[in-house]
Amino acid sequence: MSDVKKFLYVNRKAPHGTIYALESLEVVLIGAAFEQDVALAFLDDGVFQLLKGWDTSELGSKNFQPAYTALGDYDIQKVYVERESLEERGLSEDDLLEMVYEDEDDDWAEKSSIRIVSREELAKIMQDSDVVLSF
Amino acid sequence: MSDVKKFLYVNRKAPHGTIYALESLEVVLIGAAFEQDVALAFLDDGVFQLLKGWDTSELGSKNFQPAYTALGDYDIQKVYVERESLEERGLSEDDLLEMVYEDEDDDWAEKSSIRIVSREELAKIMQDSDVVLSF
Amino acid sequence: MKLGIVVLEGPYQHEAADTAYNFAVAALEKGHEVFRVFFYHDGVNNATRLMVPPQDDRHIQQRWSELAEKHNLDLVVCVAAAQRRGILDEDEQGRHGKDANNIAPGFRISGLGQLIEAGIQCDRLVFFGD
Amino acid sequence: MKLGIVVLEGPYQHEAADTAYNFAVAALEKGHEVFRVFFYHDGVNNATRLMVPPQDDRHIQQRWSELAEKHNLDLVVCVAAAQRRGILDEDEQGRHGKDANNIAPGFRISGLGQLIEAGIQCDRLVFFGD
Amino acid sequence: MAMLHTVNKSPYQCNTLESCLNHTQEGDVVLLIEDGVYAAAKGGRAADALAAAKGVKICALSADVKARGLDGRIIDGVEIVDYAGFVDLVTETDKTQAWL
Amino acid sequence: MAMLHTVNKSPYQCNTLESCLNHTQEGDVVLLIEDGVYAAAKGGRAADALAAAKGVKICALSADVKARGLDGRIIDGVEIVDYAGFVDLVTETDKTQAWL
Repeated sequence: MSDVKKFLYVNRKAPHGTIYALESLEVVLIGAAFEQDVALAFLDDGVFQLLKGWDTSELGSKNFQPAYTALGDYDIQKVYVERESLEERGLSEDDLLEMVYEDEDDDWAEKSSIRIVSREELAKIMQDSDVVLSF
Repeated sequence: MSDVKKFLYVNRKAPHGTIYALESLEVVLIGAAFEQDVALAFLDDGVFQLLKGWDTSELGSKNFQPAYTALGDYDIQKVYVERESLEERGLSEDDLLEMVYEDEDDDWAEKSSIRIVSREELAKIMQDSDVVLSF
Repeated sequence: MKLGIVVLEGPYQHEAADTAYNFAVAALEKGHEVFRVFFYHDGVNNATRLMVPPQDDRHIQQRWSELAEKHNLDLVVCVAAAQRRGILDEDEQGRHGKDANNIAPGFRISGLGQLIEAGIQCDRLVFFGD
Repeated sequence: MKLGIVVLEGPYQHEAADTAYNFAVAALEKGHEVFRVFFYHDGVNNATRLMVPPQDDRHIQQRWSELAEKHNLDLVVCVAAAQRRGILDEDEQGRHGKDANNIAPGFRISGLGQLIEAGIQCDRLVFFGD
Repeated sequence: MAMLHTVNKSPYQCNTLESCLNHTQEGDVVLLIEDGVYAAAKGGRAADALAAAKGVKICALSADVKARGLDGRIIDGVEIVDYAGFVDLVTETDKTQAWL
Repeated sequence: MAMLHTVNKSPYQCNTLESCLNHTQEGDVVLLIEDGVYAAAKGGRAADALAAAKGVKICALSADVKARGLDGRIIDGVEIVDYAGFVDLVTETDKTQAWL
């Protein structure tokens, strides 16, 4: 077995209502330093974590949305978003944050990290991972 | 306004999964000493709080089911259970704990505290209360 | 009007702790009396003075303590819920032979009767939980 | 096998804290190695030595501490989550100028890297939360 | 005798809103707070159920709407209120029930 | 490459089990724990959905079944396992996913 494992962070909860989204993100940021194969999955209410335009000033809590867009700087390149979850909530890719990374194999071209996948594809991605971290 | 208020404890959560059921019951037991008009409502997964036959030994937590049956000793006489919630869960009154009180207006005859009510009736009971305590 | 507020969830973990606070501030700003804020279930964890949130985030305990001082609020922590979860004042520390306590200024530990009393005394009782 | 356990909810409030413990006991009884138990989110509240549950109920902190001593378990409390919620050891107390600490024997405070490391080192990582 | 109902769960994850709407009476007010505000997001499957609610006034808490990026995405007929408006709803109705 | 899925929410309150079953693969195991065990209670509306799940093995944790008074009330086809059995399921499958 190789030293590199496939880590999949599964996010199924809406942001703000509980700390799950924020503290999941904090693990991803720390985990990025460990040179593993990292992917993030957003499904069910987890897709709301990527809905752009947060303004938390009236709520009084910290707006941690910029940290999602910074994930590319941590070399996170695979952000899977389930299509069925988006559709059910009346959302499309245009409603989501821009998340990009620089592809070192393609002259550092800036590419989107977000990959809209079907439920079936996401189920396969879950199966293909080595460690599933659920938040 | 009279000094006696109608307190309604609304229980919508299953027992054990969270502490809501147990700590709700603790309020009811303390509150019984305050000579208010007290009623309990069980709906949605809250009806599972009254499903008889708990055995928490393998789980390792305290079995607080006996405290429900003791409510009659605290002069709690009105325990409303929503029929629709029972039916959806395949339950009937026979599946529930026996909860009784002694009716001082009827020669201390032992009577059941449990009143199965329809959703519509329960909505009215909620409206008729003065203070709704939600757990 | 006389309002009572009940907080059933802990700080940072659940937004209920924020909503309750923001509601209390708004009620006071509108000139209502907040008769009591009662902390129950994990709500008791709002009362620990040991929390050290990140500097760019809100300090949930401190803002309650400050609000209490400014408005002479009665912040009551349920003793039974607090014991289970390790929120103690000096009295409780002594009673249970513990070597430390952690309750923050402005909070006091008392019984569930304080919740019932709030229900009786207040014109409205508002719950915040999960 | 080498197992890692992650606890995301606090004691008494949520059954996840019980399930994780019972799972750990069963794994050890079956001869597996529990590489680490990582406490995150409100899970960090399992580590306070100040809790005083009713005498006829389980003592969630104590049974973790005893299990750790018996099996030389590594019980790690996430430092960032612990700071937010007021779980401190002596070092953290000093660093933040607090007047008390509350961590129980057998628990240690460390960073999120310990969770990632558990994911890398363990054959299985099992999450318990809400 | 109007009642204020607060709902703080996402209708996509939990049945709380549904249960609440099954127990409201004519003249009641339902205030969506925390993750409950997702129910009022345009285009979502839950918005239809909400629009079909008869005889009750539906409000959503602005702090939670904005925090979630739902500003400008709330369906017609849902009134956005701030915390001061939340307080007014509590005092203008006869009692409050939290659907936890 | 089988996966163990744990589900700890009541299907009457939350959609967790439904979402889990939408993402299982042939040969996977679903273990109902905590309030998740209510899904397997005889006569309940949720039991039908569970019985219809194809290609996956369904288990329920005995400690949670008993604590809730569901001993003897679990539908056929659901295997009751104790904590030791839970550990075996974890080690016999390739990985575990908690549906929180």
